[in-house]
Amino acid sequence: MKKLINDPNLVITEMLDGFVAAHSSSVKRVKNTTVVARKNAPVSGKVGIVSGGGSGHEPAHAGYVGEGMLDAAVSGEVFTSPTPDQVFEAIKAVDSGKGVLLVIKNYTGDVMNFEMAAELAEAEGIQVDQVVVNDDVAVEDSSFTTGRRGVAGTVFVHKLAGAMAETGASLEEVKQTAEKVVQHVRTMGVALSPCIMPSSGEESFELGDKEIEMGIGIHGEPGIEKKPLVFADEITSEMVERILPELELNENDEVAVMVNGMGATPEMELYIVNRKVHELLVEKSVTVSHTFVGEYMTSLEMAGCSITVLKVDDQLKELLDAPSQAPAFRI
Amino acid sequence: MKKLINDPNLVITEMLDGFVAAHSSSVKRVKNTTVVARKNAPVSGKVGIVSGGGSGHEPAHAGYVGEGMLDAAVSGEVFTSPTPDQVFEAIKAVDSGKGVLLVIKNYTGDVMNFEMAAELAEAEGIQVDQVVVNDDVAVEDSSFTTGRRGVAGTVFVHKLAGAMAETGASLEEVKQTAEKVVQHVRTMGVALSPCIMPSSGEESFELGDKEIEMGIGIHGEPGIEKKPLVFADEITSEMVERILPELELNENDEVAVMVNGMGATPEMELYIVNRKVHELLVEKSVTVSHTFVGEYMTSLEMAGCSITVLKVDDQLKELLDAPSQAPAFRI
Amino acid sequence: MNVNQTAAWITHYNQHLQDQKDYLTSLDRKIGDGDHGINMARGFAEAAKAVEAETFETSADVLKKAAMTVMSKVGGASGPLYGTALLKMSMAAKGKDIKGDVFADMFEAAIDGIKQRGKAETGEKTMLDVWVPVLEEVKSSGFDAANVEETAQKAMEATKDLTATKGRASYLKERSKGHLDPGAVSSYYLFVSLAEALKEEG
Amino acid sequence: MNVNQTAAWITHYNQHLQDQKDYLTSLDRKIGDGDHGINMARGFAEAAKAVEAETFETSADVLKKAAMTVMSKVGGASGPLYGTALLKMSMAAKGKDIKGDVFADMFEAAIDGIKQRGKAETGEKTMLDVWVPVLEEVKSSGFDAANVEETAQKAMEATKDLTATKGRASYLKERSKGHLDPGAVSSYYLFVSLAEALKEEG
Ligand SMILES: Nc1ncnc2c1ncn2[C@@H]1O[C@H](COP(=O)(O)OP(=O)(O)O)[C@@H](O)[C@H]1O
Ligand SMILES: Nc1ncnc2c1ncn2[C@@H]1O[C@H](COP(=O)(O)OP(=O)(O)O)[C@@H](O)[C@H]1O
Ligand SMILES: [Mg+2]
Ligand SMILES: [Mg+2]
Ligand SMILES: [Mg+2]
Ligand SMILES: [Mg+2]
Repeated sequence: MKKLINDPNLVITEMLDGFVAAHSSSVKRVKNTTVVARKNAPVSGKVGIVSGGGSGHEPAHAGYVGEGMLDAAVSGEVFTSPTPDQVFEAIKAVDSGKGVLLVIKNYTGDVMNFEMAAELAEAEGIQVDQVVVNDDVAVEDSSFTTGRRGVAGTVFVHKLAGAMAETGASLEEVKQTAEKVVQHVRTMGVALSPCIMPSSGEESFELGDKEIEMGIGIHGEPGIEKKPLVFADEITSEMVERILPELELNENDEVAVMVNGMGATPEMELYIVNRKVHELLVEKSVTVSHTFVGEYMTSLEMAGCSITVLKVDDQLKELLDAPSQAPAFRI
Repeated sequence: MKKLINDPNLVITEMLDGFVAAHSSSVKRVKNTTVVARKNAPVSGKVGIVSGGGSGHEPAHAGYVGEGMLDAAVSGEVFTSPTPDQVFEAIKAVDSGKGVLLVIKNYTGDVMNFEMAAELAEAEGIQVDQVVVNDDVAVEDSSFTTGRRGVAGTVFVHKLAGAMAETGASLEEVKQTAEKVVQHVRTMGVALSPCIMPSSGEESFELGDKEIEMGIGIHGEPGIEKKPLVFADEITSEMVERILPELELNENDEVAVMVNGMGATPEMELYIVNRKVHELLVEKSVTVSHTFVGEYMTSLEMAGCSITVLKVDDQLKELLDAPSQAPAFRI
Repeated sequence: MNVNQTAAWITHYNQHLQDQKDYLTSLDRKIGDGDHGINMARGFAEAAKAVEAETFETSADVLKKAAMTVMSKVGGASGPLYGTALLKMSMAAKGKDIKGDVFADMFEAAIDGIKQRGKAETGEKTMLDVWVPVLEEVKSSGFDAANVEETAQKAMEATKDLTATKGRASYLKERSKGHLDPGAVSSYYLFVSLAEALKEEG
Repeated sequence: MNVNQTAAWITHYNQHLQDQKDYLTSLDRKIGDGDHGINMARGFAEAAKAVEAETFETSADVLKKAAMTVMSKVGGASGPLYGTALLKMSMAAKGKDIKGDVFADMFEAAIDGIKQRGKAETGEKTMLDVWVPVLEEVKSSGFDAANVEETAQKAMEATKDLTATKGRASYLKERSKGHLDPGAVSSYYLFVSLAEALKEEG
């Protein structure tokens, strides 16, 4: 294992120290927690938005704290949901009296810990609601699974719910926007290499020299299928073909696209993938209104990418264009 | 070699297609070239700024094309300086009559190819000047080398010369700003793993399981010294200690910092490095005015990072704060 | 089970978790995300420390302290679930002399809590597939530490043949078969530790 | 050297570069950035194609065509240098019957061009360390293709012991010793190709 770290047990706190040092003009660390909040939190007259999850997905989630997006982000240990007390601290830090929306990725751990935090907050009279993001089409949404995972589509939820909250909308309205995004966003991921947990130093799965792992999540879990490494265009086509049917797109529909690197993929390759995504959408007479290419929701040093498609209408497009000062998503 | 690519001979053109598809509202491809220019180039009344170099450094250089930064970027083959005819096309595409500044990184190939392009442009009556960036302290600036290399500090040159040009300044003034940045910016890089050229599929150098390569450039060249992998804080200290003496910093001087990932380094690690950089600067009573953490000047999928320190004054701080619409550097 | 034995339960469990940290993590790497041992070892180290640092009046107090610590130090799926289990056991044990049927009540309360939090049932390849057989054994034959340990072991081993439909392993569907469930294995050690603690003088 | 032989020089050279592409690249990986073979093979494939696609009146025209193609297709450090060398040779050959002293004039012009572009001198572990000995040999003993090839080979091999002070290899300082200079090796093949072309009927 080769990592630029010190004590593996301190990676989260040292990362957060470095993050706050870099962005001290706009964010602050809530004392004795792993919560990063806007410097001016709570923002009066605004619904607070809290997201978070395990660490190792940087720039998620702290990178999305800022005007136009989140009010606070909670970091758990690497790939481990944060605990209820930490989430509760975040809720308290951002509640201005207008209520707080929790953005939760659909994992058993995240859902339980955030729900317990919500219970703690409600017990103190804070109005809390939640949205559960489940955009990963690699997982079947059936009673035989815990449902689809929340992956890179979460970033769109941050952006659009964040923009909505900035308008002074109510908790219910902000939640509605978030739900609308969840309903219209789908993602599929592929890995070319595993990632390595700092604490164990072990590779998350084994992959042959010419193999890829299709349908991976963002925690180094094995995907749904090992396949031979083929050309980028073929891999991209397979991913897009799995995403599009779930969105029931018609001709002249509009979408926003995110091609997200998993951590170690050269940007060159992400753009090569993006080229093919656009080609496939054009073939289907679907218009791409916005494209985001880069690292938005990673798995440490995993190589690979995910493709996210969000079906947009005028409201969502407007919210996408709204300004954002979050370090990892400036518009 | 595992890469998300198609034909290795087409990576540059396919990448540029994907790039322009993603950012079609702000950039365009100059036909039959590898030049990416602002959509509205040439911008009248403004000095044009052209940068470029080999590919494999993404988001450099096309990611810095946009209002507030570059007018055009020229992409060579992977790690290979673009040819004079391509650079000449870029110059022609951005010259509004106020002249064009070439930002060249100090490599024999880049300097020769850009100079030849400048000769071609001058022969056609276009006013061209140039600045050569040489921020890499790993290389001695002596008659026994070709002088220090240009690495991540180049991004600051793009930003500040770009902001200056946006004010309507003359070619001479823009060049002066660029030169001022060059004089006050220094960088040092380290690799934890080599990168792999798409065309040969070979690792750029060999490194043991517990070894790092100190003083690397951005082309997968071997560094100046192999060393054992130690804690991030130690590595960071060694790098900062090599940079600071070259800047002759005094107490209460101000600097901007860039912690740049080489391509495969998790952002978590970059922030852990940033934490130590700030600690070291605070110890020396140096104030950090701006911090940039992320991937700005990469070497394909190399793991590692570089640290850049730019000594700033009021003028440079103001130019740093000026807006930028470049996809890879929004402010 | 007196208050000292209850404390010993937690400290013994922590010892097992430290010893089995890498094993549990490697199990989780196969069908999950490779952090179960790390999470449990981190959280229960804190719980054991908290329990050792104070003197408690009752077993219920010990369990409550452990519950609160686990809840705020483990994280992931196992944190809320073990935290809830400990908290519910504390509540069921409150004011009671812990023996015989009280164990059954405690386990039942824990299982209810786990089910409510995790919305899982038996047969879904989770820790419940150890807890529920243990409860059934205690209900049908009365509480006997050695039997509990044996039942837990068999139940833990039986998770190998199950297909996961809850937790991260469910993403793998049939591919989850053939691997032990990490949470079932860590639950097995909880009952091993209980048997050990009860063998000691109070 | 008639016009056909000049064209053959370029096409033979391209053949050598395609064959030696991986070798040249691996040399550049040791003390540079691992692209020399790739750059040269890409550019001279185009140059050979361009030369084959047309019929030329004079050797100077062939060399000019090759120069322009190399200049716009090789890139890196070697592109401008080989492009300049070919262009200067074309200029020196213009209107001349290429033999004897004309070769010396051509090589001298090429060297002047390389030096002016690259600001290097001999002994800095570059392609000049092949070109200059070749010129000296031709100047002192007259032009003989076989001798030229032999001199080029010896000079190329001698770059192994040099410490680079120009080009990318200079970053390695003393560590550049013990490796052949990639550009010296590709220059050696240029003279090998010249000898081959001259052996053929025009
Ligand atoms: N819904 C659930 N009900 C009961 N137990 C569960 C549930 N989901 C997961 N588990 C248990 O949690 C264990 C995984 O814990 P851990 O690895 O610490 O959390 P995470 O899955 O969040 O990484 C599984 O092996 C399983 O026994
Ligand atoms: N200043 C110079 N003068 C003469 N030859 C040079 C100079 N710099 C580099 N070279 C030659 O160029 C070769 C490297 O070419 P290449 O690898 O294609 O370019 P780059 O170094 O830009 O990657 C070196 O081996 C050397 O022979
Ligand atoms: Mg986990
Ligand atoms: Mg090169
Ligand atoms: Mg786990
Ligand atoms: Mg080279």
